[in-house]
Amino acid sequence: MSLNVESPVVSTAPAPQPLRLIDDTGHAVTDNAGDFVLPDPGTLLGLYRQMVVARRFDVQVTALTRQGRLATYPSALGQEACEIAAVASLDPGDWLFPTYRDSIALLTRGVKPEHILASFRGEWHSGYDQYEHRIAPQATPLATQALHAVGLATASKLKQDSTVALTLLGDGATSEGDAHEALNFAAVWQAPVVFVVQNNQFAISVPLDKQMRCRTIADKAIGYGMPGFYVDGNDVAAMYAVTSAAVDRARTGGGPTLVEGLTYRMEAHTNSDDPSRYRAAGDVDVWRRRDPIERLDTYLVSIGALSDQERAGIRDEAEDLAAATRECMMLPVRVDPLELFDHVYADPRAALAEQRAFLAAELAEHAALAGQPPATPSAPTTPSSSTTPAGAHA
Amino acid sequence: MSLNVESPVVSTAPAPQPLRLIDDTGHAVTDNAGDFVLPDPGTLLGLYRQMVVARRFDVQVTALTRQGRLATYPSALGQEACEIAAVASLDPGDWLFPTYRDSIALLTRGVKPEHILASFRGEWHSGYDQYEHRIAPQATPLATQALHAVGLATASKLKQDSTVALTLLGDGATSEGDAHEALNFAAVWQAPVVFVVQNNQFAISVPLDKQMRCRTIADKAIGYGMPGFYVDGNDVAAMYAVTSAAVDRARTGGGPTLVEGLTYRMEAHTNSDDPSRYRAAGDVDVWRRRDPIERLDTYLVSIGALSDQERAGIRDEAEDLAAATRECMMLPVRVDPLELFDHVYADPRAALAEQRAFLAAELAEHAALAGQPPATPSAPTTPSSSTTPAGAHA
Amino acid sequence: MTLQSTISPVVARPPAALTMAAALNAAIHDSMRDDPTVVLFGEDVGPLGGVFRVTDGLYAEFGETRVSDSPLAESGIVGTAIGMAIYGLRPVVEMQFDAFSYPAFEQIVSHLAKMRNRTRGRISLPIVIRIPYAGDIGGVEHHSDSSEAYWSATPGLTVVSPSNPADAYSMLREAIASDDPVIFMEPKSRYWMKEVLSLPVQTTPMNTAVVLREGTDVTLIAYGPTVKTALATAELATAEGLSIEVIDLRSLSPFDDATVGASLRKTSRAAVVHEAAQFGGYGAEVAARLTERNFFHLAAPILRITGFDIPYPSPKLEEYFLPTPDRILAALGTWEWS
Amino acid sequence: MTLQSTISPVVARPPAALTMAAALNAAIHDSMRDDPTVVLFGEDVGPLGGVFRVTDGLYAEFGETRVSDSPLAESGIVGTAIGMAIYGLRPVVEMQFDAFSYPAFEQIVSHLAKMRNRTRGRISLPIVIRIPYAGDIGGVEHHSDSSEAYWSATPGLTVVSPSNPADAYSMLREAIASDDPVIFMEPKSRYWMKEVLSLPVQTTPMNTAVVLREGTDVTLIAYGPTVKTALATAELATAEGLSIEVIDLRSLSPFDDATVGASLRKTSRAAVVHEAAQFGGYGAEVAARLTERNFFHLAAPILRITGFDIPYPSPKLEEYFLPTPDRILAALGTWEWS
Ligand SMILES: Cc1ncc(C[n+]2csc(CCOP(=O)(O)OP(=O)(O)O)c2C)c(N)n1
Ligand SMILES: Cc1ncc(C[n+]2csc(CCOP(=O)(O)OP(=O)(O)O)c2C)c(N)n1
Ligand SMILES: [Mg+2]
Ligand SMILES: [Mg+2]
Repeated sequence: MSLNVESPVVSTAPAPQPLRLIDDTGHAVTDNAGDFVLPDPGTLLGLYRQMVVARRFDVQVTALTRQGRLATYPSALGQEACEIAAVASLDPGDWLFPTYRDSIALLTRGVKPEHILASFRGEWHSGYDQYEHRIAPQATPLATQALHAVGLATASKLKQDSTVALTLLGDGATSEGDAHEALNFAAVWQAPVVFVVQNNQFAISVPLDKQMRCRTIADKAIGYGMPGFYVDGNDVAAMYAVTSAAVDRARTGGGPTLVEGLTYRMEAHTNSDDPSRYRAAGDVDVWRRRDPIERLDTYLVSIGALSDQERAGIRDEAEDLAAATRECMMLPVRVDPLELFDHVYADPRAALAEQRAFLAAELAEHAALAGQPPATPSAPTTPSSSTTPAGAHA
Repeated sequence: MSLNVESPVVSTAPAPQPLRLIDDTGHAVTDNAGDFVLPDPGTLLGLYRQMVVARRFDVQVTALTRQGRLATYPSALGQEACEIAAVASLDPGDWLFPTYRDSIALLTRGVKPEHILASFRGEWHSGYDQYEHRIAPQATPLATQALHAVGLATASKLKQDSTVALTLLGDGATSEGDAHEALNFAAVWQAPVVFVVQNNQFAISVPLDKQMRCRTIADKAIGYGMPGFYVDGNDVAAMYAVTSAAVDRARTGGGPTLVEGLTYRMEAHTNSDDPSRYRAAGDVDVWRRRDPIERLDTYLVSIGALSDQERAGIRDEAEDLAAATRECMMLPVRVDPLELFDHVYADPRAALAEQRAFLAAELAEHAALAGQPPATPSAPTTPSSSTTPAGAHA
Repeated sequence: MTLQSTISPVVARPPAALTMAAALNAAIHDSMRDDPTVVLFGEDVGPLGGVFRVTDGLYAEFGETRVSDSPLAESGIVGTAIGMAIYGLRPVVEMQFDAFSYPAFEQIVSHLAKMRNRTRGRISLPIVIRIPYAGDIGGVEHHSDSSEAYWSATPGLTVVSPSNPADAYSMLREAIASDDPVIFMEPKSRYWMKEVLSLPVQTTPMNTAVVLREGTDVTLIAYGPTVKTALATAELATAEGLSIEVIDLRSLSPFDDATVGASLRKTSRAAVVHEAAQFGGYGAEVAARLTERNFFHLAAPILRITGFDIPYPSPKLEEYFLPTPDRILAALGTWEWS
Repeated sequence: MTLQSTISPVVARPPAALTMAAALNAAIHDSMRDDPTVVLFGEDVGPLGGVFRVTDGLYAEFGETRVSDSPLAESGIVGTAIGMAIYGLRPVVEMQFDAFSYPAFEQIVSHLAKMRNRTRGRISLPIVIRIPYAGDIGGVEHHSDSSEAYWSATPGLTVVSPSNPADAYSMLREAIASDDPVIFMEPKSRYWMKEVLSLPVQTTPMNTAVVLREGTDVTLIAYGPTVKTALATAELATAEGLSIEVIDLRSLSPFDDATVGASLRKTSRAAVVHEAAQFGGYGAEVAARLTERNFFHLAAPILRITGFDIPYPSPKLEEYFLPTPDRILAALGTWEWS
């Protein structure tokens, strides 16, 4: 008797086709769209604009990193459809839980370039106001942020708020225990949370088939009792349709959803990576032909929703942003060494005050030795008070 | 548009019926047996004997624990079909990775009562020879042992051996990150390992519906790309048929399998638990009528494979074992305090030798004060040498 | 049910003999009553009331919205608590036993401890992680660990441990009210210790050490489960004409240099007692910092009387492992007394 | 491919300038060549050769059976390594950065460290966990942690850290050959340090400390990344007429009391230098035990010159955090010198 016959899943079964609304060549398709429908042209044009701007930003920052202006930068080149669709499906009061890779999602949500890049430039770990933007710090320890998203969503539910949380994850991160715990907690608590896995097919150098053996990441949803969608992650129309529906579902009490966007990491993992060691240039070319921006451009042109003039306007906007980004990355980094001690505890500690005084004295002495005026006396920043953080109850 | 329509799984769908071969009333059934067939009567009689003996042991140990002879004992009363089927499907060279709950699995694999109970009696953490029996220490940190099983199975595969590993897990343990990582590693590495989840519907006080939301634990297999089976865990015939097939499949290069046995924890979690706080006595009664031993007894009698005399013989055997267990649990515990230092490192440490000498002196002094002869001078046990452990290459 | 405020007037309860477990229970209860943002979850903390019954009755009183059994996953518990705290709740979570906090290690060290720092003070995580710790209750393996060295070596965490019911109540209330994440270490062997208390009781602030018994010859520093041992030692020592001052640290991080240093400068000799292994244990920090700051007041090296440098042993062997008054007195006897 | 022995004759390679990364690579290579039970796996250790290229070329040479990229899960990596070791393999695994070892904490503390003890010596776990640690490479958050205090406080683990290419080779070979689990801490900032070596090289045993530079006034104790700092300090100090003896601990657990104690008794003053935060850091154990054992030889308290008690900072701030020769000399200057 063969177990394969009996088994509910044959691991070698081919994966289904990913859900899509616009194909690689820029044509609207319905062959694998479920009952999702194309967003209206205005929405698509908005997504197009955001993708173009985001890509320009991403390319600019990669270039600046190569020039040594940033310590590191994980590019999302090629993944714009996933990033922008995820953000676009959120209301302003919703929360985003991104990773290191998702800088363009932050940009799209309105975070200023210099605040996004503060961390990659080495100024501070997270450089934006998390409550103002309702964006958690970009997470590096993989999959950990998914649990935070579930917790926040659960708190929103307990308070009977309508806030939804959306978290971005990589394909590799789904192997971590925390990804499993997050999906399971979300399902059991029916938390208003959406998991968007950007399956860019690599975890640094490790390809997907060394990461998992199921057909799609979306299949994993079955094991948690939640809906899972396998989507063409380079089709922003499909990604947007699915993530928006998932966000709505979460908001209206329907619980969590897992969305997989099948995409590709066009750049190296970060500037310090060398992809030639683990993948052929030809593979990248295949995916270049599936470019998310190109195909939407073709489609929008074909329905008359994008003129050359509009495109030029968008490109100008993107160039302006790139120029502004360049400019602020050329400014010298300013850090205050004494700030090191300011945000460790809410409740001030004598030992830290001592250490702060020690460093202040050392700095003063160095300045004196160097014949410089002593550093501006910097009063200890008042530790954040115990009032509830603004926006916590949004 | 409703996500539920699109979703590959509707979380509220009823669970399928568990796979079974003998029903609650002791009748052979084929309505939900897949293409599994009843094991032959001789095999079933053997399983019957082992279940009866194991239960008698379990009841005896629970009684001894109530009398204070053991520090704790997690009973497997009601779960004999899962425990015995799992062990019976293994070859002597295979490895078992059990939990604290699986003492009767150890018993069935030939471990002596006093060696099983050494840990629960407080003598030493694990009281049997792991290499002799090919049984890892009973694991308490939940789901951790599943990874060990996957690693051992992978090593067997790398060495082109035929050794299979089988690990037992509880339903609650499946929520831990380690359970996820173990299933995923096993699938990716196609390790010859079998996961047997004893779904006894409780994790201490927490019922299954607060643990997960998918229909069955077996469904989780889909997310790993491995076969999963949902089995009546009180039907030893079905459990044995499925786990044996899974072990064969693993041995012949077919990779891992997840088997869920639906059963019930008839006793408290351990002697220090009070189940009246979280479940109704009536619930237990429902499951008493699904008793795994009763139903097999009925079936074996119905096919003429079990006579009153045979049954009596088996019961005598069980009583003998219970008596022997009682006896050795009445013997005083003997520990050697200086052994504390013997098994911490293979490479002896000066600091531990000092601490050992300190304790030896303290013991001698106490003995002198108490007017007793000094404790037998006990030479430091030679640390295990660096030779490969016996059985490691089985 | 929503998280509406249901503040009831604080009425002092009549004096009653309370166990530490009951005092902890009352502290959670009163915090939940007074602050609707306090929520409680973890393994078996709901209808069962926790394996040590510390959360007994809270599920019945506050309901599913505020008290819930979570799925069985410690990283999940701490990780979701972090998300809840970002949204303005004050979660109190339980790790069932010390060793079962280890799966949550990454969430605790990389996020809980660092979130305020990472976000330049923007995000506070007012979370309490209750951890029943240490041994001496005949627990089988993995049930008697002392993990305080891991937490106290982690900047960003506050680590405290009460040794008696009054402190248990007062310190847990303070921990829940704190805007910093607090690792609240409950000495299992003291859960059943009784004290007559009239709640609510407020003892000295959570971050201060307390001199429990005055003495002139030696400062004996203990916390959690070993406070009882230290007091017994002091009692025994009087027969030998040795006057021991006993300090209950209460707070492991921060360390109360002022109180402990003052005692040490008075006695000029000190020893620290804990259950955990010695090598790299919390006592190393106590000895190192006290020596740094008070070297010229010391008549003898600071001693550490601790568990051996081995894994916590099985029940029948723990008596040989744990520091006893005899062992402490013997250690003090190794000093040269002039 | 099976795990057949393919032992090739050991030929000394001609002297060459080797980085520490290359020396580590050679050590793994030679161990794998000589012992067919050695296997290597982890995140990106295969075709990529690891993010620091420490495993470069090993996949090509030994193939998929012995070198493999694992799924991305650290608990899974350590947990499966344990299973493999039970079956007789000697796994060498990598945690990509220090902070990413934390998900494996439970497997390391509850199993790896305790398995021999739990099984009364029956099961050995000859596993090496390689952890690139510490900072000073401009890494963003979570990439510069120093976790040695956690591991060295855990009985059952051996914890070592080389500071130079020769030790890196010799100690890693010894670690792989050891029947005890070894946490092998590789100072990231030293990966590119070069030394002319002719491999195979065998330095003093892994569990011993080494006096790298003799001196008479002060014993400066360092390990891993701070050895360089200590040597630079000693160099600078000569100008001030101060003679510093520098000790490279090499082994954090066990601690070489004999070598360090002898130096301290000679100089009567000591300081320990590490990157990790001070409170509860490894230096506390160094200071506490040396003081306990050598109190009456000490002219001054043992000092700790370490990172501040804060999370490791961002790249542009790390220069203010890390102990420098200046800071060390300033600290030594706070002693009263008679
Ligand atoms: C817990 C943890 N382990 C390891 C790493 C190191 N690391 C950083 S990114 C990465 C690969 C992640 O791959 P994936 O999740 O697919 O995301 P992608 O980078 O492709 O967006 C690894 C291994 C980490 N950040 N956290
Ligand atoms: C990592 C970890 N967390 C918590 C515990 C405490 N604990 C022991 S048994 C148990 C319930 C386990 O339930 P399940 O996995 O269903 O197994 P069962 O006891 O029902 O056989 C818990 C929470 C533990 N042993 N390990
Ligand atoms: Mg990826
Ligand atoms: Mg269970």
